[in-house]
Amino acid sequence: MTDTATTAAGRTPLVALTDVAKSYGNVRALHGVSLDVHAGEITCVLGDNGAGKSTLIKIIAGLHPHDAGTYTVEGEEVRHASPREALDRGIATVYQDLAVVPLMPVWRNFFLGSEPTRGRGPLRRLDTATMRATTRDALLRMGIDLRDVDQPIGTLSGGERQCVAIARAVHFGAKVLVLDEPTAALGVKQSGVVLKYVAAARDAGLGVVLITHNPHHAYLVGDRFVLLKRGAMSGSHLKKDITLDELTREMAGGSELDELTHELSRTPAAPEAAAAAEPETTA
Amino acid sequence: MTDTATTAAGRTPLVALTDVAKSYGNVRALHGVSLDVHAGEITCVLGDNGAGKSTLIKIIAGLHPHDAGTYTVEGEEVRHASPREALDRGIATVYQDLAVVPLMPVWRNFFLGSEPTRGRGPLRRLDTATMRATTRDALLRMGIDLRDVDQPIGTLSGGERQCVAIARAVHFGAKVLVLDEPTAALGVKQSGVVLKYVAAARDAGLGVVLITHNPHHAYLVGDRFVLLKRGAMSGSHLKKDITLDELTREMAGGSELDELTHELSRTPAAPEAAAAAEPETTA
Amino acid sequence: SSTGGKRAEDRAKQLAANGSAVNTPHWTFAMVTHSGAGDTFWDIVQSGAKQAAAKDNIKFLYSNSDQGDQQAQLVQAAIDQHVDGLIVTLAKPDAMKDAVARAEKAGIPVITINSGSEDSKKFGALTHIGQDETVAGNAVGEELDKRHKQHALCILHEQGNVGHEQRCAGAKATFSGRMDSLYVNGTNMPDVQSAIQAKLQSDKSIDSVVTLGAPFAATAAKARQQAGSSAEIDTFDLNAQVATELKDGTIGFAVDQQPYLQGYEAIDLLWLYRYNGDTLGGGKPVLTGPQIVTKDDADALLSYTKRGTR
Amino acid sequence: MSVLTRPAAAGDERLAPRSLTRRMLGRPELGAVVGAAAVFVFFSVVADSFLQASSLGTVLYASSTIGIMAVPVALLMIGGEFDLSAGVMVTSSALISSMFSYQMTANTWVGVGVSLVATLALGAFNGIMLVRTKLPSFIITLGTFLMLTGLNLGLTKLISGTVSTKSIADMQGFPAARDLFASHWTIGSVDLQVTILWWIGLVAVATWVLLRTRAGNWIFAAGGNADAARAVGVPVARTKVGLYMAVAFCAWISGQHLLFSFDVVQSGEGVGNEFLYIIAAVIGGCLMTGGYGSAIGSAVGAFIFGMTSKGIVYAQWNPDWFKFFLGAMLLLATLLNVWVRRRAEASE
Amino acid sequence: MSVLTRPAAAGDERLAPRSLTRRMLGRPELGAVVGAAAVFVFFSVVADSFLQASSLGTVLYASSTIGIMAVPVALLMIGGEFDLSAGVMVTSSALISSMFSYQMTANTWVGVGVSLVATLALGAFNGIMLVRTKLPSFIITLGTFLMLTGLNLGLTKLISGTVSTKSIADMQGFPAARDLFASHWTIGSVDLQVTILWWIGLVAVATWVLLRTRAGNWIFAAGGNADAARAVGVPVARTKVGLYMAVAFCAWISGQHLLFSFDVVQSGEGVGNEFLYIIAAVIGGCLMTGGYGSAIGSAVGAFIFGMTSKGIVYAQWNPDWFKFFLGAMLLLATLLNVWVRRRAEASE
Ligand SMILES: Nc1ncnc2c1ncn2[C@@H]1O[C@H](COP(=O)(O)OP(=O)(O)OP(=O)(O)O)[C@@H](O)[C@H]1O
Ligand SMILES: Nc1ncnc2c1ncn2[C@@H]1O[C@H](COP(=O)(O)OP(=O)(O)OP(=O)(O)O)[C@@H](O)[C@H]1O
Ligand SMILES: [Mg+2]
Ligand SMILES: [Mg+2]
Repeated sequence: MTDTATTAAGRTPLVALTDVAKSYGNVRALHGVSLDVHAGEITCVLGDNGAGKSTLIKIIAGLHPHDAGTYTVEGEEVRHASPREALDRGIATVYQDLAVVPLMPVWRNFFLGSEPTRGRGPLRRLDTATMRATTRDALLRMGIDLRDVDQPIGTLSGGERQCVAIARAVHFGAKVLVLDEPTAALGVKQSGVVLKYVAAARDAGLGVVLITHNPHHAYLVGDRFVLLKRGAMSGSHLKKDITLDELTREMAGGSELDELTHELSRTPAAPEAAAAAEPETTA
Repeated sequence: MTDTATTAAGRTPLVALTDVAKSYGNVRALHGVSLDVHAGEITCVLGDNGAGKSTLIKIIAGLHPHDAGTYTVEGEEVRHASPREALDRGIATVYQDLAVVPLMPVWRNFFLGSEPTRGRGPLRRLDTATMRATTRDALLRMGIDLRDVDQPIGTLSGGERQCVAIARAVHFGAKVLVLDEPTAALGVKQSGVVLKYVAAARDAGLGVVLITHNPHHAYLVGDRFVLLKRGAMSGSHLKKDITLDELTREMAGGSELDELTHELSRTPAAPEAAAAAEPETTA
Repeated sequence: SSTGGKRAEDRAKQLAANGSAVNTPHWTFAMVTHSGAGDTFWDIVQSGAKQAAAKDNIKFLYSNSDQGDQQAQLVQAAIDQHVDGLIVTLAKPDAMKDAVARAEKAGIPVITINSGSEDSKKFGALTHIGQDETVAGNAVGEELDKRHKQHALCILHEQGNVGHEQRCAGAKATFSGRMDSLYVNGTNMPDVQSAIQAKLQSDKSIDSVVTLGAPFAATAAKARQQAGSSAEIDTFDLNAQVATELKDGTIGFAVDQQPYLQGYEAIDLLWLYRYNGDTLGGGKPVLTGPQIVTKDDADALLSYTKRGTR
Repeated sequence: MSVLTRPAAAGDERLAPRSLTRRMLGRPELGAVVGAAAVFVFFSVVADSFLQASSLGTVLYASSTIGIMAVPVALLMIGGEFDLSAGVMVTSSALISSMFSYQMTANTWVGVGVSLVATLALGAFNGIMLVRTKLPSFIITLGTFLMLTGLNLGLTKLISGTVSTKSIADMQGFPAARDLFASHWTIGSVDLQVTILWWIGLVAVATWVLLRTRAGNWIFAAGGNADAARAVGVPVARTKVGLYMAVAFCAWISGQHLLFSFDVVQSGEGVGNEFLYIIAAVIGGCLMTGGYGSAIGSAVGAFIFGMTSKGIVYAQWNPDWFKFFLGAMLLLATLLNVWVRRRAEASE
Repeated sequence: MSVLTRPAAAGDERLAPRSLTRRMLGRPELGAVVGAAAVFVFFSVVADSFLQASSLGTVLYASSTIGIMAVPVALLMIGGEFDLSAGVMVTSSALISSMFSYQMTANTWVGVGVSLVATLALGAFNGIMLVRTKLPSFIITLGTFLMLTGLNLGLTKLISGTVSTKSIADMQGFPAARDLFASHWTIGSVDLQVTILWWIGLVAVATWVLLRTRAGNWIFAAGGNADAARAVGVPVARTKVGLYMAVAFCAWISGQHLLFSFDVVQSGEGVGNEFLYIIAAVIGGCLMTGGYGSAIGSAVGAFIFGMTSKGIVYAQWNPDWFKFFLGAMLLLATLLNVWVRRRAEASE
């Protein structure tokens, strides 16, 4: 189960978690989870709902401290007291619940916590022109043509908000990019763009952690796959060791899936779906 | 564009929107949109991020009034002043932002607004035992095995919360079930279950409105497809008139997609994805 | 200040430490008033009481609340502590009726001070020491007449305070000119100033301003200057600032009811009652005022006010 | 938030076992109860007369007069709103009752009834203004607070000529009404006021409503996430109006107690008491932001406040420092409460 | 929330055109400005003496004494917190300054400096307690409020022997300090207090900080969604401590004004003023729940409050009804503000 360290043994991983555990009060959300993130590689974390993926992300991002195990960044053991520290180490995160401030304009949200300034001393001020322009451009590149970057982010559609969060992380991610279900709320086009970004980040030498429920997405870009089940690791594979079908089956919990597919394909009103059901249902 | 009424002309649709428009302040979110929902049919609303899908849902659910056009339920023109009225007409909705009260226990959220009671007069009280049991069972059927239905819903994972919202709508939906991106946060197994539910609801004679970004999901269960683009209708098709590939292409905005696929398939680290890229990227 | 309040207090404490002037038991007397927190007037009452307590070998307890029901609860708390004597104010007589009756039932002698001279006897108190607010008000009205004032303004720094209403009403009753009221927010000096200023600006015929507490007289003087009015400032009660301004002529007159005396005498009379069964006043209230003080008295008063006993 | 904490599904490996004591300590009220116990023990030690039976009666009475109002104020805060007019509304209610009976020479019960209707109307006004204008409740009830303060004084002076009402002690129905609202009886050597019964009754009813009725569910939802509640069909507006009327109802009870226990009402009173009610609710664990809290918590909060403010008197500390001690004790009690809860949560 | 409202991308068909006036009316402060204008016009009509130049000076002075504190209080509310100790802290600051100078027979400037340090420490105490204990700010600052009230009285009596300080008017440095904090000068026939300058200066600085600096961004974020802000690296705790220290700083300014303008400080003052500051901020459009508001809004709010409370005096209405009129006017002004804004938004 903990065979993650076998590859690329010579390099120190950018981020390495070993036997990490985390409880919320008396709820054990995570235990005995290990994970390596290497530069220029995409590590996919896969698992059922409630498996503990977001919890893992939050530990990496410095939002929650881990209860047990070790967390090293470039070989050095750390214990982030706040997300600020993780950011300063070059780890940028897209959270599943997005972490935006609804009443603030889009451009202020984009740069929140890392605002660029102009001038010196008491005249040091936000570089609002750059901030607005950068925000607009970053979103446009993702296929989101905002009417007005001054509108409160709370008035954006779910997918638009998701894109802002992703664009922000991509913009500030220096060494490690952590993405929690980035494509969940996105349209076909935007999903494509995000995957392209992820690939580009990898090519630029960043380490990427990607969480997704879509095995197609995961298999397309991932280099290694960590599977979580009910808070524990249930598998860790390199891309070369597994096929898309096997991955899909593992994500869906094995034999249970067959039964379900079977059931759904019998529904009378969608006869033409029967043949296609196996891969598509799970897409 | 407004050729929706051509099929099943004899029956009055359960819900029919004609030339509906909606603005938020000076933002025109929706204009000239028409849509029919028939009993025993699934109507899919598809479109880019920010196209106005959720706005359409909110009008149907009675959360926002429409600014122009007509909205009829079983032939009778309505103007819902509150979601309560829509619920009373048998229209149950899953909102994209889920509409849960974070600090309340799961079971109270499940029944919020439609609590079952026992006893009479001053002794009339919540039937808490039934409420807890029903909640647990409904979630178990979706593959979510909650530790404790008494935990605040805010402590559930994103997907678990999504499942509560869906289970709730399915439980209370009497005539029309409206689902805004129900599978977005869900795992492979749970997505399958939800699609099964949607199909079951249709088979039971309900009208279903399903919003999704996943053309596979849409094509698998949908009977008619309404495409939105930047607040306006850009197409309306019956299943028999369109193939999965055409649908995918329309959702992604036509020619732009080809370019993108091309680009992504060139990324060096994912050579084996090149062939598979076309459908999967967009899945 | 050669006769500073601190030194006087120290002397009093020393006296107490040395064994007091008397050798009666170490009785506990409690005083419960309707004062708000940090009121100058009641501070002087306390000083007087403490001085007498030190002399008479008394343990003195003080508590206060400006809400009637709260004050009643405080009296009850004093009864619970089995004090040997009780001093209460009857600004809100009806609220205090039951509480005073319970004290009597518990065998605790009660003396009323300051307000409530009409009810004191009825409630079964030994005696009443102080000055009726209405009587004090009457004195102000008469003095204003004497000074040929036509149009006076009464500044109430606490809305709904019974004592304040009685002072103004009393003045209005004997004053032959016109008298207006003005409510100000007593815990906000700038507001007091600007409100008086506004009133003086809006009605130029006002020729005298009567404040109900000493600290507000100086502020009224400031407001008068800002508003360019020539109205005379008069006040109830004394403090060092008022004494100085009386001397300067900034303030016309002040009505003193000798709060020090009210506190001192109340303790002393309770002691006398416990020690010797003595009472004072022969069933009538013992009046401590009103005394009109003007520029002529200012010099003598200055040193007393500075040490906080007048 | 619920009375029955069902044991978790047996044997789920994702749940660490937790002892009953720990589970109890995790409940919000019990945290506050620890604070209350600490304050009690503290004053029992430092103040000789605190432990007497008669002192207990005094402390309970002081707590009950705050507690009666703290119950609906806590409910309102759970529902996500404030009521700054709660303090003066008590006085208004007493004034209406007294002046109506006196001026009409009517049976006091008529005055009491008229006062009930009028006070409920005031509550409804607050609620309806709130849901109609969608202004923050702070502004709306501040407006009502100021207007009622002015009306109390202005109308009383207009009608009675002075700032307090005339005595109605000799009017028909007075003794019976006094029995209901302001009687007291002696058990052993403890003198107990009837307000304590009202208080206990209100806490019980409010707890039942909160945890066992649909309305209770709606209150939590309206405060926890009003948009979501509305989206799933909760009548949020009606719930809020109802809550304001509950505050008005309790203001009526308190007002009648004021009237029948002192017979005469001062028109300027009640100002500032609204904060005591809010303080009691917050000490008892209500969130300022709504959606969380309990009626029992508000009672514990009122009791802590009552014990502290009277305990300082029993301890015979320097009255100049009264407020200082009060503030320090309240802060310490709340800190203790939080500390206990954290410890209970941290150790799985 | 931003000064420059960029024109929307030209020709986006999803945007209805909107005239400049409408866009202006949509801004929160301008809504309040309409309310202020209405109040102004109203009193100009009903009160003869309201329009005099000298009256303007009085109204501005009254507004400025509230406004100086309303600025940091508004910032704090945008940052999602309350400060109930703001009112008494002003008095504390004045007392410290006065008593230090007097007791040490030091130059008044030394007292002023000591007071600054001590007051900032009080603010830091509030902030640090808040972020450390994670208790609601209502409880923490209520504790500080009560403790300061007690300390003000207790210490003043201990040191001065009475409930007010001794005069320091004859001490070194007094005239210069008075010039800075409490001078006034005459332009035409209007007598203007220096507090008005302080007020304008503070509003300008606060507006700059809110809209043009990183700290401003953090304040909005800390109040709008503290968890999200923390997640993206905003130092939420430091921001909040800073805000409490800003309140303390302005309390120091107000306190020095109090001292140098009245020379003697009453230890019981300031109680209740914290609500005036909150009222001004809320009338000016700050959300009670945080994340939204402006410094200019707080100034307009203070001005509305100042105009109303003084306007009623100028209008010579029956003083018994003062509070009633005050409440009604404030409610009407706020309603007008909301109505105007809704109209502006509704018509695309
Ligand atoms: N603050 C919390 N308090 C208590 N339990 C929590 C808390 N946060 C998460 N949990 C529990 O921990 C488990 C793991 O949650 P997590 O959010 O990590 O799941 P996930 O794998 O991200 O699921 P999803 O795919 O649905 O997002 C869930 O069962 C959830 O109920
Ligand atoms: N309350 C609001 N105020 C102003 N604009 C809004 C508001 N709600 C939505 N909009 C705008 O209306 C447009 C349509 O939003 P909607 O949420 O309907 O999109 P959607 O199709 O559901 O997108 P997604 O797939 O991303 O969820 C968006 O561009 C959004 O910015
Ligand atoms: Mg998750
Ligand atoms: Mg949407």
